[in-house]
Amino acid sequence: MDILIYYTSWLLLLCGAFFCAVGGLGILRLPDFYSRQHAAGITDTLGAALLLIGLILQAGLSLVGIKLVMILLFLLFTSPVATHTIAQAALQSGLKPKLAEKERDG
Amino acid sequence: MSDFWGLYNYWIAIFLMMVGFYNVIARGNLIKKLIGLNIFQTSVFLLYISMGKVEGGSAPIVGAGISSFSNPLPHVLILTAIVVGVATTSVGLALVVRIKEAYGTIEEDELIAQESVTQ
Amino acid sequence: MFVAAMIGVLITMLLALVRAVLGPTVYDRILAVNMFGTKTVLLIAVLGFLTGRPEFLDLALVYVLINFIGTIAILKFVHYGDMSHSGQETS
Amino acid sequence: MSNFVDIALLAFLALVALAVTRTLNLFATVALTGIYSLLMASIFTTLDAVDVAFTEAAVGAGISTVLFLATMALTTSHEKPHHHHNWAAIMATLITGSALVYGTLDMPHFGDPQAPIHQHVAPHYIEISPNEIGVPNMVTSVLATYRGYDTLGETAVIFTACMAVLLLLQRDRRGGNRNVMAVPDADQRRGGQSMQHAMILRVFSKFFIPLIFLFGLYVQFHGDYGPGGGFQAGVIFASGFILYTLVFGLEKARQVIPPRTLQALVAFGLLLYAGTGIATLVMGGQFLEYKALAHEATHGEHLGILFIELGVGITVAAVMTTIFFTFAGRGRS
Repeated sequence: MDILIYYTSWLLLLCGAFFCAVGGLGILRLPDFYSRQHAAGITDTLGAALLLIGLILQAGLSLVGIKLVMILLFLLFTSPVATHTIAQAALQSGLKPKLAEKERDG
Repeated sequence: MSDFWGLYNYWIAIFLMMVGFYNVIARGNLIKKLIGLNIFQTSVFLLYISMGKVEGGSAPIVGAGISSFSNPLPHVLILTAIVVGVATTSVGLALVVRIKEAYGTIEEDELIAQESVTQ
Repeated sequence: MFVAAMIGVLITMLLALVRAVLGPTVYDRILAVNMFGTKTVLLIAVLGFLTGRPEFLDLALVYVLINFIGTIAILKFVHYGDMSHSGQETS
Repeated sequence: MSNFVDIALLAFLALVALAVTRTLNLFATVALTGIYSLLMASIFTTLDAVDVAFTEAAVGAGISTVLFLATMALTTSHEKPHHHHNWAAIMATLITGSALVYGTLDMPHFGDPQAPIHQHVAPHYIEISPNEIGVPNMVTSVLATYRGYDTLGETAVIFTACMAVLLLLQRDRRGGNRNVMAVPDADQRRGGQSMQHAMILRVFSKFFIPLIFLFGLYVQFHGDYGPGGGFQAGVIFASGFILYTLVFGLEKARQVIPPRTLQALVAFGLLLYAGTGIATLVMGGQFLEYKALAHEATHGEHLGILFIELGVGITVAAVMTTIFFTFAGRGRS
């Protein structure tokens, strides 16, 4: 059982790191602000959650584990709210999403 | 080579200090000057904390099975310096606001031009 | 394995950093700063396990809180402050 | 590995500092300084300075960013572009920098346990203080006891800075009040334009802000056993008030905690600190010698640390909130 938990946390940590890096690549390479938000979303939710769950498995049921759960919960609340607010502000300020139609026309 | 990595932390601190220094002396915008001053200030923090680190040491909080600790003294000095630093920066920012209200600009050259006209 | 996770987080931090430097709009930068903050939280969490003293997670917790406040503050002043109505930077 | 992280983070830091210098848009600069201070805090963690990292994260990424933004809202967000390099400044920077680098060549290497800095008082703090004071966090015990005078001085400096900001920016209470009352709240004037309509943010903040305060209390009273203490807790409390102000507007925040109360708290914290010193004098010890506070030495130390950390926490929280209120209040009238 211990070995199973050990390797699961291994796998989760590696997956988390992978998704973080993919999101990082996305925020650099994607063409406009709104598509970059998707990339940021991956790192903030999937990447962070996998990494933290991996760490929680490592820590087990202890004060450290509980603090990690709290961090995960806080992250899962704050980052969508922050991202939503940024997107709303950007949209209201008149920043238009880049659409495929434009490319065909132009 | 060991010389390089052994002094790397200090060199980065000096680099940051010089970047801050350049911003303070070369830029005309008062807010940018204060940002430069902030960078300068944090570079000093970095230097102190780097000197307090002991190879193989741990954070200076007693824990089970830990015998080697980093030096707590620089931590104490810098901890208070950070909070004092932000308090004094806010005084600088307050002065910037007053200058803007009195002169209508926060660019150094325009301020000097206005001053020389009134004299 | 913590090393691998750490490298992943560091790479992400670097990429977010580049986006924050490049811009081009204010909102891109805010997004990058917010993402950078989240990655700092992960970095601190992993670092605790890497150095064998994971009990300092209070730090990561404070980063979550402050990062959120910082993002909201930048947004508030960019969007509702008395200047800069559009996202486009003029310089 | 921890060294490798340190090296990578320091390189990022240098990159950000350069970017800050090159950027002319001041909003972008402030966003970058936010990153700069998050990086700096991570580096402090890798260098074992957890308490310092705590403070830097809360102050640098939170309060400092907010204050710079508030100043920009009152002044300008663009720097005038310069078309020429200032060669005199570059030369001065290069010469000073090389002199300093030359100076480092004689310094003990990074992490060297034999360095002079680790020989003088540090061994006493590390080996004796946990038993002498009875507090596991050496930073807290040094801050509050061995360097108690110093910390009192720092608290007084923060107090003075707050007074200076109030003198510079606070509108005259009698004359200014009429103006503020006459002009409708800036948020209301803009109608639906304020952040008040951001429903998700508001609902979330209502449940999030109490958590911030709860965490602040934890940091305040857990400072003896883990990273934390008065300075950190004070800044976290102030961040909570700042978030409240950002989301619900200054008027509401002023109803929650009136400026007059805040200003009383600014003084009260400092008085509590100094008062603890007087109490030790009265009870037969020396100034800030906490042993005199109780029959048992470590018990007295605990009590003394509790009081002065509380004093520091109250002053720092009240000062930071007051400064923010003053900056935010300057804009509207």
